[in-house]
Parts: sequence; C-alpha cells; structure tokens
Amino acid sequence: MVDIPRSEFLQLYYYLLLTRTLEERITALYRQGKIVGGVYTSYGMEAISVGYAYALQTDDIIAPFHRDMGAYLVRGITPGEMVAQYLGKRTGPTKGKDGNVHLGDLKRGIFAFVSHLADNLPVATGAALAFKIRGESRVVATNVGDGGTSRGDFHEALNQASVWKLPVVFFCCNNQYAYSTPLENQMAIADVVDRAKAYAIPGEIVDGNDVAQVYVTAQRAIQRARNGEGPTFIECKTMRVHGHSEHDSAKYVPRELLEEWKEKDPILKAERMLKELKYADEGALHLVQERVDKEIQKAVDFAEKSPMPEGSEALEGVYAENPVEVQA
Amino acid sequence: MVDIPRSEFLQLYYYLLLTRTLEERITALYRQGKIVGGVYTSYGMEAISVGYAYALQTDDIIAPFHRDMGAYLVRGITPGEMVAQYLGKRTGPTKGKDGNVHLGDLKRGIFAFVSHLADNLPVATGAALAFKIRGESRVVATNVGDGGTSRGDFHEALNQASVWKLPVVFFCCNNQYAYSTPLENQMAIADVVDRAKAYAIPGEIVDGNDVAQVYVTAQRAIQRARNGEGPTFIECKTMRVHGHSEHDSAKYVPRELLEEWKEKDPILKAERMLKELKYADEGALHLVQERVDKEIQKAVDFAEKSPMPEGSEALEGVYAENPVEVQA
Amino acid sequence: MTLATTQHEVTYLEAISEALDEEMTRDEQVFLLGEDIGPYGGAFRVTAGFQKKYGAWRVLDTPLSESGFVGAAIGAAMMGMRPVVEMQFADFISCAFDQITEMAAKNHYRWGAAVPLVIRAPYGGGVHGGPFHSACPEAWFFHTPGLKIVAPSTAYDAKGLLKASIRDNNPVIYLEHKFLYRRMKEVLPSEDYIVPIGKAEVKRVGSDISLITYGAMVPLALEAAELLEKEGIDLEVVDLRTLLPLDTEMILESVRKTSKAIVLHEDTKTGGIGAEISALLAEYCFGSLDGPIIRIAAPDTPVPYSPPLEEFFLPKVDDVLTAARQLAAY
Amino acid sequence: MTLATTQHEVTYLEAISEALDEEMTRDEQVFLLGEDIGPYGGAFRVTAGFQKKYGAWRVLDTPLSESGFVGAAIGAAMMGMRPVVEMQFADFISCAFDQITEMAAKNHYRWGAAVPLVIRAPYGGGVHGGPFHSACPEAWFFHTPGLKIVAPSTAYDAKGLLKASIRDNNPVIYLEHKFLYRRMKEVLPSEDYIVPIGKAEVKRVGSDISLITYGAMVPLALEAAELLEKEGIDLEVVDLRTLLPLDTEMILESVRKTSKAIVLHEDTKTGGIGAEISALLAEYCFGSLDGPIIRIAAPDTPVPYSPPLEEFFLPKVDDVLTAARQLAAY
Ligand SMILES: Cc1ncc(C[n+]2csc(CCOP(=O)(O)OP(=O)(O)O)c2C)c(N)n1
Ligand SMILES: Cc1ncc(C[n+]2csc(CCOP(=O)(O)OP(=O)(O)O)c2C)c(N)n1
Ligand SMILES: [Mg+2]
Ligand SMILES: [Mg+2]
Repeated sequence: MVDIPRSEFLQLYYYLLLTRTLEERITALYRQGKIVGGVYTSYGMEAISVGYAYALQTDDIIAPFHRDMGAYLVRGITPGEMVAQYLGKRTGPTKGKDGNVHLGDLKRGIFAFVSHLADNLPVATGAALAFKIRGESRVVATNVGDGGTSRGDFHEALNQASVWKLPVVFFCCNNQYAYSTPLENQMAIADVVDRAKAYAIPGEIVDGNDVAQVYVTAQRAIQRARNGEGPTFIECKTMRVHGHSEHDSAKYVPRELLEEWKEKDPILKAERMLKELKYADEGALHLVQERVDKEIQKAVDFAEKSPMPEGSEALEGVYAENPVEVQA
Repeated sequence: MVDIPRSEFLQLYYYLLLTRTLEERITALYRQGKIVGGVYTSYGMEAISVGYAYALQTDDIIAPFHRDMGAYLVRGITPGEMVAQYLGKRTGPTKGKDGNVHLGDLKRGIFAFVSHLADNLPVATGAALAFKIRGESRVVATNVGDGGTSRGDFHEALNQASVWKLPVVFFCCNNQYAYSTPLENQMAIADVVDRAKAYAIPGEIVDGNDVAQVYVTAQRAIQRARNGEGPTFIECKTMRVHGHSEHDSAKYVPRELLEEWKEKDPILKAERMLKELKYADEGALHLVQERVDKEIQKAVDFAEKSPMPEGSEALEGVYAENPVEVQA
Repeated sequence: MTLATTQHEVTYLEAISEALDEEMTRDEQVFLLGEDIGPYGGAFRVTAGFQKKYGAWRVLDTPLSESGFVGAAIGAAMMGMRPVVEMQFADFISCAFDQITEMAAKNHYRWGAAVPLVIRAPYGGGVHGGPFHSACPEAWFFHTPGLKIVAPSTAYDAKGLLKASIRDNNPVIYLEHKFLYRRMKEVLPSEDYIVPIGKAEVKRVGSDISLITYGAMVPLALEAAELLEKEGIDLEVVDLRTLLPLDTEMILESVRKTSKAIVLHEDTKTGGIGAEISALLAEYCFGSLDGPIIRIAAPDTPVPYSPPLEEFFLPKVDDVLTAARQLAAY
Repeated sequence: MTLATTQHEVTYLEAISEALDEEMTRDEQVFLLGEDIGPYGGAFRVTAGFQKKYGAWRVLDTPLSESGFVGAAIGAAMMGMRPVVEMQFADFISCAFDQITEMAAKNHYRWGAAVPLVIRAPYGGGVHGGPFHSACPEAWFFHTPGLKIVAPSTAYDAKGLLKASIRDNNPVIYLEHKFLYRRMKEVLPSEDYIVPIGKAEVKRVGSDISLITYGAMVPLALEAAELLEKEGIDLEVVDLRTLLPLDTEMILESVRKTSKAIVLHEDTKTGGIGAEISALLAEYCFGSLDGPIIRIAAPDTPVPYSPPLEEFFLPKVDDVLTAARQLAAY
C-alpha cells in the first residue's frame, strides 16, 4: 500500500471522477451531434494524467498529449472552459480557434497540444532548458503515447534532454494501441521503457491504472529533475478500453483483452484502495460523485449558454503584438 | 588473428590504399583550387567503408554517408568517375549536377547520399522492404556518423527495420566527433551501440580501424539479414584524425587524442597484419601502392580532360520520363 | 484485372479505392503503406478489405513515423516497386517534409534514379477539423521542382488521376479532398482509363470570365456560375486537376478568350498557387486582359475549428459572385 | 551595452555578429543554440568568441537534431526567453519544418502564446554549394501564416533587421545570404538601431521601371540599373527586406509611379515569392500597368553544383537588361 495522505488521495479520486464524468458528458454531447470535431477520451487511462499532473507544483509546466484530460483539470482548466472548448465557443481557452484538447494556458502552466504526435516533446525540453539557463527550480512534465514514441521528435527530444540534463519528466501512456495498431506492429520491444536506454535516461514501469503508484513515482522523478539530476522516463502500462475516438468501434482489439482491462479500471481501483485504507466509505465516495455531477452540469450549462465566436474573429491573433519601439 | 583468405585480404588492402590515395589526391586538387565545393574525407576511417562494402554481394545495395569513399570504390565507381565528380565534370556520375560524394548508381547498387544526415537510413530500409516483399535474398548496408544518429530519421528507420525484420545492416562510423561536437555533447551514452537497444536490434562494437574485423563482422550480420533474421547495428569505433573538412584545422580536438589515433591508422594496421600472416612482404605491398598510384594518375588525367557540362544542361532531368501510354 | 463489368455509380472515395485495387491487381509492384491501412482499412476506409485480398506486406501498417515510411517508400520505389503512401491526414505530411523535398524530389535530377512514388494526402477543410486536420499543403510542394501534384474534383478524375499517378515514374502528391469523399458521385466507365497528369479541363464553357480553380472549389465555382448565368454573366470554369506541372496552355487559352480572370482556391492566399496563375497571366496574357486578375482564397490564418470561424475562413459562392460582377463591369 | 564607440566598416557577416552580441548584452533572455556555434564559433564563424563571453548555456551547442533544437527553442521562447537558432545551412531547415509550421507558426493564433524565436538561415547560391547547400527556402515559409521572414541585402539592414527580429514577439525566419557575407561592407552607425520588420526600401530611385527584389539580387539589380542608365532607362530598385509581411504599400506605390514592373529573385520561379508580387500588382495596380509584369528567377530545378550549371541557373545582370529593354519598348 502506498503512503499518500488521506486528503491527497481524496483529491486524486476527485480528479479521476471529474475527468471520467466530464469526458462521458462530452461523449454524450458528441452523440447528440453538438460537437462537430472528433472526441478522443482518456477513458480507463485517467490515473496517468491525474497522477503526474498532481505531483507538480504551481509554476511547473505540462506539455500534455491527446489523452490528458485529467492533467488539464488538475492544472486548473475548469470543466466549463473545457466543454466550451469542445463546443467551439468563444469562452473556451482557444476562443473557438482550435478544438477538443488542443488548448493551453501559460498562466496555468499548460502548453497546448498539437495533433502532430511527439511534437510536444522537444518543446517540453525547451521549457526545461529555459529553467536550466535561468537557474529556476521548475520542472516540466510531458506525456506521449506508445505510438508517438516512434516519431523522430521523440528521439531528438529525449536525446537532448539527457545530454543537457534537463529538468523534464517523460511519461508514456502505453495503452497498447495506436489507433488500430497494436504495440507489436509499433515496436519490436515489449516495454516502451527500453527506449530510454538509448539516452541513458533512467526508466521506470508503473501500473498506469493505479493512481497512487503513478503519483508517487512521478513525485520521485519530479524531485530528481528539480534537484538537477536530469530526466526520467516513466512508462505507464494501461489499455485503451474504448475506441481510438468515439466513432471507432475498435473491433480490431481482442475482446478478452478488453474484458481483462475493464476490471482493472483506475477508478474502481482507487475506490478499493480508499476503502482499504479507510480513507473513505461508500457514502463518502458517493458524495464526491455528487459534487462532480453538479460541477459538470454547471459546466455544460455555462458552455451551452456561451456565445459562438463571430466569423470575423477568424482573422484575429495570427501574430503577437509588439511593443511600439520594435514596430519602428 | 582473423581468418581471411590471402586474396581477399590483399584486395581489402588494395581498396584501403586506393581510397586513401584517391582522397589525398582530391585534397591536393582542392588545395590547388580545382575543386570548388567542400572536401570531406574518410582519412583514417577507410577500413569501415571498405570492410562493409566488401562483405556484400553484387546485387546488394548500399546507402552510404559522406565518409564512404571506400564503399563507392568497392562497388565499382572508378577513380576517374570520382575525380570527375569532384571537378563537376560531365563524366561524373551526376554529370555535374551534384558534387563530392553525392553520387549514386542503381546499376552498381549505390543510393546517392543527400547532405541531410540520416535521411539515407529510412531509404535504406525501403530497399530492404522491397526485397522482403518480393522474397529476394538481397541485403542493404548503410552507414551513419555518430552525429547522424541523433536525428529523428535514425530512430524511425531503425524502428521500422526491426518491426518489419528487414534485411538491412546499419553501420555507424563513430569517429567521436560531429564537426566540432564531441560525442559527449551529442549523446549521454558512451557507446553508440546502446541506441540499438531501443529497437531490440542486436548490436556489436568493432575496431573500426581493423579492416579484417569490420569485414568479418559485416559478413556475419549480412548473412543474418540474408537469412531473414533481421537487422544488425554495428558500431565501428574510430577517430576523425583530420578536420571535419579540408578547410577545418580541428583545433578543438585534443592533440593527444590525435596522436593516439594516428598510430592506429587502418592502413598501417592492415600492413602489419598482412606481414604477420605472411600474406605479403614490404615489396608486395609496394607493388600495390604502385598499381594504385598509376590508377589514380589515370583517373586524374581522365577527369581533367573531361568536358564540363554545358550550362543549359542545368535544365535537364528534373523529371523521369514516362512511357507513352502514361502520358495519355 | 478486377474491373467491374457494368457501369456503376461510385463516390469520389470509392473511385480512389477502385483505382488502388485495380492497379494492385494490374501490377505486382504496387503496394500500399501507411498508418492503420491494414486490418482497419484506413482512417477513411479507403483500403477496407485490401489487406485480406493482397496480404500484409502489400498493405502494410506502419509505425507512427511519417518520415520513416515515406523514406521507406522512396527506397522501395528505387528498387522498382510502386509504393502508394497514405497520410492519415494531409496535415501530417509536414513530418515527412524533408524526405519528400530533399530525397524524393531531387533524386532524378541529381543522379537519374527515378522515384515512382505516390503520396495520398486527404486534405482540405469544411469538415470542422481545425488547425491540424484541414490543411491544404499544396503550395509547399508546388515550389519543389521534381514533384508532381494532382488534385481531382470529381470521382472520374479521382480514379483516373490516381491511376496515372501510380504509373508515373515521378513522386506524385495526390491530394484527395475530404469534403468531396462522399459528396461527389458519378457513373464511371467500366474500362480502364487514366486522366493524364498535366492536363486541366474546362468543366464549364463560358465566354465572359475565366475562373481557374481546383479541388473542392470546383463544385462551388459551378454553383456560382449557374447563379451568374441568370445575371447574364457567362463564367468559364477551368479545373486545373494537376497543380504541378500546371497546364499553362489551357489557362492562357481560356483567359485569352474571355479576357478576364478570377483565380480561386481554398488554400490561404499569400504565396498560394493562385499567385502563380495570376503571375503567368500578368506576364503572358497581359495584352488580352480587360480587367484586374482577382484572387479569391482563404485569409492568411491557420484553419480555425469553430463552425462560424471556419465558415468565415473558407471561400464562398458569394465571393465568386462579387468578383464576377466587379469584373463584368470592366 | 557593448556598442562600438566610433563609426566602423563592417561586413554583412560582422554586422550579424554585432547584432547578436549587442542583443545578448542588452537582454539576458537572448540565447543562441545550434550546431557547432560554441567553441567552434559556427560554420561561418558568426559566433566566434561568443561562448567565452556568454557561457556555454547561452551559446549552446546542440546535438545534430534540427527538429529537436527548434522545438526546444519554441519551448524556451514560450517561457520568455528569446532564442536565436542557427541553422548550419538554410537547407537543413527542412528537418525542422514540422516544428516551425505546426508548432511555432500556429501557436499564437490557437491559444495566444507568443513564440519570440529567430531562426538564422544561411541561404542562397553562387558559392558552388550544390543541391544541398544553396537553398532559398523562403517560399515554403512565405505560405505559412504566423511566421515572419526577413532577408537583408546590406550590412546595415542585416544588423538592424536581426535586432528587430530578436525583439519581435513572433517567430522570424532570418535569411542571411552566404554570397553577401564578405562581399557587402559598410560603415554602420555606432548607436543602437533597428530596421523595422515589414518595411521595404527603395535602394535606387527611378522613373521608368520598378524592379522589385531582395537578398543577393539587390546588388545585381543595382549593377543592371547603372548599365541601363546609359541606355536611358531609369530603373527603380525596391529592396523588400522583409518578405513576410510584404510591404505591399511600397510595392504598389512604386509601380503606380513607373507603371512597369520586373520582379526578380534568386529562388526558383514557380510558386516563388515573385508570383505573389505579380499577383498583387495584377490585382491592385492593373489600371496603372503599361506592360506585362516580367518575372526573372531561377529555373525550376534543384541548384546544380558544377560552375557552368550554377552560373546558367542563377539570374544574371543580362536577364534584367533584356527584361528592362523589353518593357521600355511598351
Ligand atoms: C504525426 C502524426 N501522425 C499521425 C497522427 C494521427 N493519429 C492521431 S492519434 C494516432 C494514434 C496515436 O497512438 P498513441 O501515440 O499510442 O496514442 P493513443 O491514441 O493510443 O493514446 C494517430 C496515428 C497524428 N496525430 N500525428
Ligand atoms: C541534418 C543535417 N544537419 C547538419 C548538417 C551539417 N553537417 C554536415 S557533416 C556534420 C557533422 C556530422 O557528424 P557525424 O554524423 O558524426 O559524421 P562525421 O562527419 O563525423 O563522419 C554536420 C553537422 C547536415 N549535413 N545535415
Ligand atoms: Mg497508444
Ligand atoms: Mg562523427
């Protein structure tokens, strides 16, 4: 049993539930045709995203990937902003310019994800480089899928992070599939963590469905980074129990595999642990769910009532403004 | 002592000497201002290039890098063509379109190198993929510098080679520098071969200045590939005892390192071995040098007498022609 | 050959599948590679069932490595294969940019090695894909000698141009417009045919103004032409079909006839292909021009996600009407 | 500030070094990264001595990973640093293409995060570099909203534009022409100055024909202008200096005055920046034009290596003379 104080564990549970409930609600909106783009959820993988983000401090930075709803919420993006983002509303963090989890906010230490997988990794190392140059004790955490690790940018990012001994922690959400592609068609190694050996980066494997384990391991690696000891690579084993997106039935995944992993659900697991630790009983857990439900309802109301952007706003913001003295 | 028949060892020696002498002559032409572009030699690294190329069969393919003069010569590019190439003559394999070792010839199984380092690696795997799809027992050998292994294309190429179990052998000419950048600023691992672990590709380290060792190791890996057992990565340890190019004095390299490696010169080493094996005495070796000198002189004469291309030839060959039925 | 024996109506998307299927049957060297094209049949299901039919090595799922698998396709092409790469979305072609521009495009010029390679790129907006699933990447490659680029607007052209691309000995960027996938339908010939690379087509003959366009803007232009007809303005609609090499002859011929030109594309304006067409006209057609050359294109921004923004961003029928009326007044 | 106290003659290359040096002293957030820029001082010695002065972390040698270190620069820029990346040669920018076009260029539009980043790219031909060391990469980025591109032709502009680029809150591609490095020299002001991004400059006032160009073609155009003067043709030479955003106003103003235009660039023709300029003129200057808009550019091929080929490939003074005479006859 891991050693996490009650209040922290309950907060982790709250975020797990908030993430699950929010994404389920977004999926429902999608099925109602209210969301025009795609919906890719972190269903069954919430513990990774919540666990690592919760281990960071306020002025740290995350460079998340497309199944990181938990991290956004932990960093302070409100469910209302998030639903607005999915609905393309002006009140979303991108004001409708971008969709779904393609959002960021420097004030809350979040780099916006771009679709191109693994592009976020070199950028994450760049923030860490800034901290190193300026002698700040801040840390960057970033996340990548098993599939994303095949991209060249993964290689270049991990290599420079190690050569420069940067304060960055690489999380890998290994959910065994990249869209329809199973791990064995993605790489010839059984554990993604073996990739880290090419850079002399210490690697760890954790149960990605165990929020406590993710959290504690993340804490350790983040501390290492903060101490100036360089990057760590943490492979979080999990499974994508839903389709790649909500329009994918994922028939290509063996049914037994799905069944096996449904039992390992991170929320069920957290609930079991909370009870075993006597941190919460059924009633207490239920109260958290009620609180979450209310929040999500408020969020949806907020987002649905929010205005769409005006068409002409499409023209705004291509360039950042410059102080007058630079303009000439 | 390795077990290489006399005739083969003597041929390896011939190619080592041919490479060295040709590049020295090209450098001399460069100093005379006859070569307008840069000159990057394989001085002190000839054993790698000669050794792996010599281990291949006629219908195999090489995808060399910029210090692979030996491989071009072993594959049958004549010294005359090569000098013509450097001089930008029409008789060079690129007809003046490209310079120095940027040349190829499909008939002789050579893919032309492009400057962008490591770009040749995915392309090498593609030839191997063609062989695999068509069930041919041909093999591809490719070469990359220590610096080149930091590029994303290195990662993507090795990964797919391993996932698809392709008949390709990756050689790495680790000469401890990439231009002015020493290995420790390039990667945090001491042996480049550790990169191969990320792909479950078997790796080997060889003395890159020992042509016999390179050759024998290459033979084994090539046979493995031909047997359908997949790729191998072979790190050849050597040292760039000259500057990055002939206009670089390489003051950034510690003098002791240079001294140390000058003694390990691959040609001196081959000569010592030939004598120890009683394959050749001083006189016999001298005869090889004479033969080589004559060839190179002929080559330079040929190239110098060759015509430059006409300016308007610049417009030719951007597109491959199509059979009439495709043109419509 | 697996040619259908009777005439049949197919969508633009089905036309692409048919072309691939027929070419794979016709020529053993043709093979497909890309992400999720195997058992899954591709993000847009273009290759559904192909792996069953042709096996895992000719319909090859790749790791998530655009540069790697485009590079592999180049290598295989040099060995005589005819690889057809699928980009899951055209947007991701930026990851393979270096292999395309430095390796594939320059190979034949430098040392005579042909690279018969097709890169299929599902492109374009109007499907609420946002900044990373709506790209029109053509202008980047338009400025890269050694490449060819095609961009069909109908099912007929989609099939014929894909076949021509596969049979071409050069690297071809094949732009298939996502918005047209299921919206364009027509009856195709049952015999084998190609649409030649390098040939534009007048999709509507007109006498007053030439509108030069391609891709998803072709149906939009035709719609505009019908409305303009009622106003007495007779629009000629030239569908480029091939973007590189441009069919300069047909473009000039049309404008010499009408003496007025509108250039329309969905891609953003500055440095788009429309600029080249304007420039060609301004140099080689100057004497025939009776009015300014008007360009209609998306504004210079990334493609926004939210529907009102994307609607604003994309060129509209109204833009064509306004431009045509303005030119008609000259 | 480490400003020189007296006026001094510096080369284009030295002007770049000075700008970097002064900006690094002025602003602690400015730092440099790239291959071999540290102890070695860079392939062209632009940063010789810098690492000694500013330390290894502000003059950072990178692994051989263009995408990686451009990505790192983007991340650092978002944290308030002002990174200046050196490409060893502009050609290798293709390896970082994805990070530049998808990450740096779209960031501010999507979520308001500024990316104050400069990428220095030694570019251009005339130095016998062949297909991979001579590139003019501007057109690719010209079609990428969110970027800025500058391309100075003089030492004065080189220094002033680099300072402006470093102080700009957007990603700027800074094109420094290798051919001009040691050929252009001039006395620079001793005080701090910038050349504003977005402003072209008339480098020679003329009344008969406007020639619009940039980079290494500026001295060539000025040479042609002197020769033409003897024939009684008075050429106005507009140096764009900034390619994105274009100084449309000055371009149009010049051509409205002269009523004739030549567009000249070293880069290959099809889809080059010249096309956009022609297109702008053909649309917004149509009424003032007294002749066709003539483009002069390199032919659509890779840059060849052998001297006679490269000479043939590059635009020449003669090309300008021919075009000017042709236009003068209108
Ligand atoms: C460079 C790039 N290529 C292709 C895609 C299309 N794509 C989106 S998600 C995905 C699978 C990602 O797999 P993985 O990295 O394992 O993340 P997961 O979705 O499994 O969490 C693909 C291929 C992309 N986004 N980026
Ligand atoms: C992608 C890319 N970036 C930069 C360069 C410029 N460059 C040419 S050779 C070289 C060093 C190469 O080092 P390495 O791979 O170790 O090969 P070596 O020259 O040491 O044999 C560099 C940086 C290049 N050719 N390609
Ligand atoms: Mg996955
Ligand atoms: Mg090296």
